[in-house]
Amino acid sequence: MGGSFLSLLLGDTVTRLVFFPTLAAVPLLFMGKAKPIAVKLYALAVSLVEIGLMLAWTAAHWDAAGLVVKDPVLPWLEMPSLSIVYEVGIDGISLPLVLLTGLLLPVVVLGSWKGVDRHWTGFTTALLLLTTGILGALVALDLLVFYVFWEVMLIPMYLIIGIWGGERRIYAAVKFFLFTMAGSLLMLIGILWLGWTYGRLTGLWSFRYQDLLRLDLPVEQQLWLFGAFALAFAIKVPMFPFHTWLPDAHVEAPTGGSVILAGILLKLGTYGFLRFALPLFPHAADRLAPWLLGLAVIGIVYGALVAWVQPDMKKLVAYSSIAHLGFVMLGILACDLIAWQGALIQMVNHGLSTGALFLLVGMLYDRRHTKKFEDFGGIAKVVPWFAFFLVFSTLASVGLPALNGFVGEFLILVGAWRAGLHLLVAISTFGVVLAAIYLLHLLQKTIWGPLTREENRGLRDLDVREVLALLPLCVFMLWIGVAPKTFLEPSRPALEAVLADYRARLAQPAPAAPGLGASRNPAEAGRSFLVDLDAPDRGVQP
Amino acid sequence: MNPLFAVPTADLASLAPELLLTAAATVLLLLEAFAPALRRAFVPAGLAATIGAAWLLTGSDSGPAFHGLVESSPLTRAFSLTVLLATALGLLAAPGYLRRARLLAGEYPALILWCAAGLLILIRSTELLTLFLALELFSVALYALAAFHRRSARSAEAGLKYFLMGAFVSSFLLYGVALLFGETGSTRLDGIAAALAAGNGSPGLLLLGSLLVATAFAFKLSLVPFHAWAPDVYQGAPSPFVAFLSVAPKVASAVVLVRLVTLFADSPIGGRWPDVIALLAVVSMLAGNLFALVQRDIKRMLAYSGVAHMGYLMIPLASPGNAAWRPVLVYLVAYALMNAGAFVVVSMLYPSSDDQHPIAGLSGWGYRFPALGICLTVCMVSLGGIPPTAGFIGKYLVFLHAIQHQQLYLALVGIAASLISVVVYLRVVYMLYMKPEIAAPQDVAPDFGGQVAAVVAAAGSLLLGLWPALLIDWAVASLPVG
Amino acid sequence: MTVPVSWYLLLAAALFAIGVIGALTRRSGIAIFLSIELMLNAANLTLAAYSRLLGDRAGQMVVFFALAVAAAEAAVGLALFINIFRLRRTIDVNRLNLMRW
Amino acid sequence: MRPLDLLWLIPALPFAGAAVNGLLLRNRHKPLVTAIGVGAPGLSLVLALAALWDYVANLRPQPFEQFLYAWTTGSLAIDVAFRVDPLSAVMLFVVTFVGFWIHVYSVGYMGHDPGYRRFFAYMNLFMGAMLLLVLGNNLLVMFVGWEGVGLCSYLLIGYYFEEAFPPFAGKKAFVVNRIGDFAFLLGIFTLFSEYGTLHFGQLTERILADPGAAQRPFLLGLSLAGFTALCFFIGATGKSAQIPLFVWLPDAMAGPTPVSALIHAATMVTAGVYMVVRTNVLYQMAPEISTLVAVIGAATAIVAATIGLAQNDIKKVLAYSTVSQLGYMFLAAGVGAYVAAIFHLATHAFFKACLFLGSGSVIHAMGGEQDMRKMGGLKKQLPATYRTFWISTLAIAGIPPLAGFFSKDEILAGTFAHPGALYRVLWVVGLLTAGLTACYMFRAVYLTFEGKFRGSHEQAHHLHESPRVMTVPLVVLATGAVVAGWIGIPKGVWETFGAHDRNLLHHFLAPVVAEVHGAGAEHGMSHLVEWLLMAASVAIALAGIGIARSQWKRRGLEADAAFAARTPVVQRLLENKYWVDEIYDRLVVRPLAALARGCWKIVDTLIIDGGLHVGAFVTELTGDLGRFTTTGNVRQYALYFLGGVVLLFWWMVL
Repeated sequence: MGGSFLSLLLGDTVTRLVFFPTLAAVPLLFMGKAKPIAVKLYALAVSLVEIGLMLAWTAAHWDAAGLVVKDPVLPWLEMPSLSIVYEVGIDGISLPLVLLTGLLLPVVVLGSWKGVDRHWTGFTTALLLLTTGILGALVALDLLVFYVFWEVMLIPMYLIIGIWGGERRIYAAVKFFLFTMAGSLLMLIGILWLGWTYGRLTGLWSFRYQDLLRLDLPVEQQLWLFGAFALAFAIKVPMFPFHTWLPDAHVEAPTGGSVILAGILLKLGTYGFLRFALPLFPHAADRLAPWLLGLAVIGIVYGALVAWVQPDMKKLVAYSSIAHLGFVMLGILACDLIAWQGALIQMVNHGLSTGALFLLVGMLYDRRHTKKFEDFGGIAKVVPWFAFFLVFSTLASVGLPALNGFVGEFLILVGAWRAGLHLLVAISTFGVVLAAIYLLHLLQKTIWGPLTREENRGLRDLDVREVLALLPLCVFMLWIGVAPKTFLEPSRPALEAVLADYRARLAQPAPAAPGLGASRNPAEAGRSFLVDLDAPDRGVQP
Repeated sequence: MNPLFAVPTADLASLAPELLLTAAATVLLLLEAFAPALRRAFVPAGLAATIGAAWLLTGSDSGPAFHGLVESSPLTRAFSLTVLLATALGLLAAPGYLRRARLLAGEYPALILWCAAGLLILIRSTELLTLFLALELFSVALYALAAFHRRSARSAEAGLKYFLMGAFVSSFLLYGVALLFGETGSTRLDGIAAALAAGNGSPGLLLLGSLLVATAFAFKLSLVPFHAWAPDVYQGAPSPFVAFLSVAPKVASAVVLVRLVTLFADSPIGGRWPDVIALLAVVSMLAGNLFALVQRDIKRMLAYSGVAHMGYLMIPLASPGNAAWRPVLVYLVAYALMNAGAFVVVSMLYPSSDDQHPIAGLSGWGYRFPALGICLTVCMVSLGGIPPTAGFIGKYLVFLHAIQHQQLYLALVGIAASLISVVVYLRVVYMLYMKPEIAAPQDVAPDFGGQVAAVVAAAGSLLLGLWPALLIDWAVASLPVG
Repeated sequence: MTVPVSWYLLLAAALFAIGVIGALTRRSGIAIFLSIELMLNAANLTLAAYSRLLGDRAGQMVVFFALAVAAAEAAVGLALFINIFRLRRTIDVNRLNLMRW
Repeated sequence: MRPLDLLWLIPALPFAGAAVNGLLLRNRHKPLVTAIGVGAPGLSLVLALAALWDYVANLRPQPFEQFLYAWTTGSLAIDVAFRVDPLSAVMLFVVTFVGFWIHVYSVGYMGHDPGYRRFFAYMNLFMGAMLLLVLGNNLLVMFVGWEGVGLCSYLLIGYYFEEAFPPFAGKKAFVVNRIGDFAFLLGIFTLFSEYGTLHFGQLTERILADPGAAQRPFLLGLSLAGFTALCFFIGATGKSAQIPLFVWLPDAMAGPTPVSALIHAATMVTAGVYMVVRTNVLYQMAPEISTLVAVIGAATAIVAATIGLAQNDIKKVLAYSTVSQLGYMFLAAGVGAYVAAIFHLATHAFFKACLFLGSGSVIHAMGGEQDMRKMGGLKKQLPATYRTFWISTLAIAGIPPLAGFFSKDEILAGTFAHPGALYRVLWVVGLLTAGLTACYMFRAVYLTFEGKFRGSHEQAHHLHESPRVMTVPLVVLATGAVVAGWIGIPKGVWETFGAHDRNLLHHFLAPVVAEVHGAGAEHGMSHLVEWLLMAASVAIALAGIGIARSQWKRRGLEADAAFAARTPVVQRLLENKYWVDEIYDRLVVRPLAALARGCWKIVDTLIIDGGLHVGAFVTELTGDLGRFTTTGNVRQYALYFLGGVVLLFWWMVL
């Protein structure tokens, strides 16, 4: 595998996007003694190169009919009767998140500039490895490879929270680790079971997404497997009642960590639902959707309410994430094209606006080393630009029209309403009201009103670096809000294909015993990774 | 001439690796006596002998020898290489420690080499007496090594406990041998298998005999409830030696256990064997990790974690058959790398005179000893079975095997246990990196050999995790198709 | 009229049991070791008896080896006892518990 | 190219102005700030006038549509596009015209404010959003503007953010509006999922194409049209401060006075009315909801009027009068007199804006004092303000031939004409309200301008007429308050004098309010009845004025005291605005907060995390107990071994 992998690494491939950060981390091993500033600049440069590579790649493979690009398939682990392949690709569903990851990377570096005060080499290494893990999980098309990347994310994040975090960082880090691990281990068993079933039917084990999609399983088996996957993803999202790791993780994590965590890590949960849990187990998903929808909506209201009464800015934003991702889950589970488009764009939106909010809180923390509301109030006078960005991001998060948040929520809710979930949509829409309550509460407590604390009188306003960190996010918030078409179109074909496939499979009843479904109509399915178009059929006969 | 001495040279040749090791050991011992000045060269010499043995192994050809007392096959060669890997690591890490403990003496490499020889024979032996002798050969050496730290009461105590338990158990083994021999009329495994198939002998006694023989090796694998010696011995014995002790004997004993269990399970009396193994596996996984969870001494912690790992190793055996070999081999290779690696690092980070090894003692040292910190972290991650490390590949194959044989519950218990174990191993990581540095190290000087050993182990764990094909292909090539 | 082999076997079993009980009950390490030796010899006796019963010398071969091994073990063991006694002035296993839990 | 093609510039200019003022310029560029801040809306006014002339001259009554770009495509295809039809034309004129003059006024009023630049940025932003709301050709663009003006309202109410109350009031306004928007959104969802479009024209067509579909049962026991109409109306109650969501508007007076004039009198608060008229097809298909609208409108009108009677803060009086007048508009919409609603909207924009600006000029003169009890006898010092204020008061009181008279009378007539006893009641209510309006407005006039000055000395010295830049807009708007009504002189009047109907507004708006099925407004009414109704409303207006004159002209405050003495309960009730705020606080806000705390402290901390910690503890405990099996005594270990062997053997032979 080595040689061909190397050629992949050097070529203009998805693989390069995924592993460039890791390669870039290698020199850091020898920069232990380097000055922090050097390391910071190096990190910044690397992140810029990465986003550059991504943009170049996207531009190269862009195609009006959406894009489905796959690297050549390499064997990762071949055994007699069992094969795991290294198979990665990007389609309209993963593209936005991949680009978001790229966008956030430099932002995180800039945002951590001051907040991370020691071991910059370590921080950069962790960050880069984390990025590889995230990207890998986003592009993996072999479930076991996906699992590997999924787990690879854990250790760097654990270190980032635990080393550069706040007071109770270790508790938070371990909690984060255990929650995620608990879910993902069950998912591993589920994956293995799937591969084995496929092997029983075809004589050749496989964990390839496109192979496993052909499995038609009895409902009860689907229920168990879907349960295993859904648990892993629900913890990651996180959905109520698996969310309690999130506030702790966010409050303790350094700014950069929070941005990555909220920006992308959580999205992997929702992405997992969209990419794996639903398409693989349609009947179970359909059966369990009501419960999950219930949890999603509870999450929306619950997160909003709890956010409202938090004494700590970061915790408020953390709980707001729970509410926002509740919307995403609502959209995904509504199984409606518009809702799915909304869910996808909302993943990005949340990454942008919540990322910006965490950055801003972090900037305040860098200055005053506190995140408590009681230490602020009325600082708009002192730091107008900070106030401007805070108001802007908050409004985006509130879902104000012409900013990004609205687009996502609107599409999700329209779609879900169209799908007939009237009551749930009504409740969720009320969640929008609550969002206004707690987010304006945030503004009220921090920047408006009389200047309560003397020590805030001397607060510095944002400097160029901080503005540079925030600006890209805000630009996209506005852009997405004003002209969402640009961002919705690329994903639509893929979503359409997956949805059509999902509905088609749901249409026919689940079999009594596991079997191989009819292969799909390539023209339709070719717009996502639903069938194997290019890779040679590796001798799989039922 | 007397046929009794008519030993075909081919047979002798097939023993070449073992002979080389024993010869080297003897020479070293003599040199110790007559040319102590050469001490510095002993360990390198031992290392050379190990490598030589490995080379001879790869060269040696398959087939039975000595009228089938021992056999040689790709399988035995694979496991033997694993043993030699552990041996090499144990030797590499030794000098620094011994120098600091002012124990630098020829006996150490000699004894290690003898152990290795014994283990190699054990792996290859297909006959009960040979089995017994090989067991005793390395056991006796192990007792001595465990107590090698002459001036340390704990080391002595470790040696004594190990000795008493070992002797106690080997007498059970011998009694088991006696029963099996008596009831089947043969001491050869194939002969026993034939007799069992034929249904000779009293089932009760056969069952007892087989149980006594098997448990002796379960004891060497320190499966619950035969585990209790492990933590004490690991804690007291010299760390670099533990790197060897915690791996090599387990590899060999695992091979024997797989052989025996497969044999018994196929026989008419063996109906219950899979359940027995499954029980041992479950109890070991859970108890091992639970007890490890509450340890404050890193060596005891690793001992209990070793118990748990042997539990995972037993999962494939719960459905015996040729298919079980692959997960066992892969798991053992991974285990050899990560566990030995962990102990190697420990042997460098704790002053030898000190008999306590508090995990908290490492706090903040990830920055003082970057290389060792990373190595230990990688080993911990690997022990936790988190990708992309060898440990994950091992667990993956084990669980796969369980699912393949409709033993989902074993896999589920396995992941439950892994969840507990994660806490155990993460504690070490956060001690290294997330706690402030409290104690400045005294009498702690990572030596070159040790660092090489650590890096090799860690890099190996990582490489095999990223590129499992290396390991798997090798395993597939060297194992009977299952 | 000769003594049936089963008697030897029973005797051996009894010896083995005695040895086990001794090993479990005695506090002095030496005593425990002696009990273990007893167990070994019980096993040896069983082997001898069986080889007699089966008319197969293999069993007796084993006995020879076992005895040799026992001797080797004894040597190492006694050395260990001496060492521990030097360090702790006792060989009472109840008190040899520096390491526990 | 024709003026209409520049339509997009009309909202774009203010947005640009806001961006430049807000982000690029600095406080020191004051002249430039002024130029942009006033210039942008001025330019839009010019463009708007041109566009309107173009439209009226060439296109009427066909709607003119301008497509800008596609917001989304696919199954949810929404364009960002503008639409000029008679309805939006009227709104366009009102917004740009009044808006521009208020901007001019602000140059003087905010002249010395440190946040001058920020103020104009916000104001321009508001203009842009409002124009978006008015011009949007589909519900989404409208909603964007809708929320946009809400945002500006939030920012401008909280303009004095360094004080404690204004930001709070802004928050309140935003949240209460959001509650309305929540329903508005549901309405939008429904229309989209049922008709697959949000475009006004297409919606109307598709609804009319199949009335049966629109009237089939949908949710909450309402028909599709009914449900949607209800949703939209709830949205309107939020934005237009109707019962039960009117509580935010009085607090909104915390903002600068021009803001109150522009946003909380002339334009934004009337958006609800605009929306209801815009979607009148639905209401025509849902009579029950129309009735609800009418009732709510009437109730709001009278409740607010009564409260206004007992307020001492001049802006509060105007605020409640606004609420009350909005109630009128909804009453009109509810009885199907959509034209009347828009008519009153337009006239009200003029005189209420004028009144607010007048009060602003008073406050300006009084050095920020808003309490009428500290004023009195100001007409000498502030003649221009006094006259304009007086005229507008007459207008709002409904004295012919001023603007208010015609619009209000048309509403009353429409209500009266509507079949059903309930509507007679509503008519009476409306009539009473008219009287009350006249009464409390003149109370305000008398307390402010008549009698002798009750303020402090420095205030007395400080008193002065406002500069030109402020008085000119007053005059302009006052003129509007006089003449605006003449575009809607009722048909009956013309016909009585043998002229043919010149009710311009009606003819102009006719295509927009095309009736679905004859729920005729002022039809089937003899001219006699019409005249009688006019007489009645004039009479009651005069009566109100009379009472006010008799009570407050001379006695001033004693009148209030006497009133309080006579009916203390009523007094307290009115002064405390029926304790609505308090009730909401007790019934909604506090329980919600309590629930939130419960979720956090009990569910999160106690149950979930607590459970996990217990689990972790138990696990640890098991290990901690288990480890003591390793006693360190080798004999025990041997025993374990033996035990293990025995147990396994026993289990195997079992």
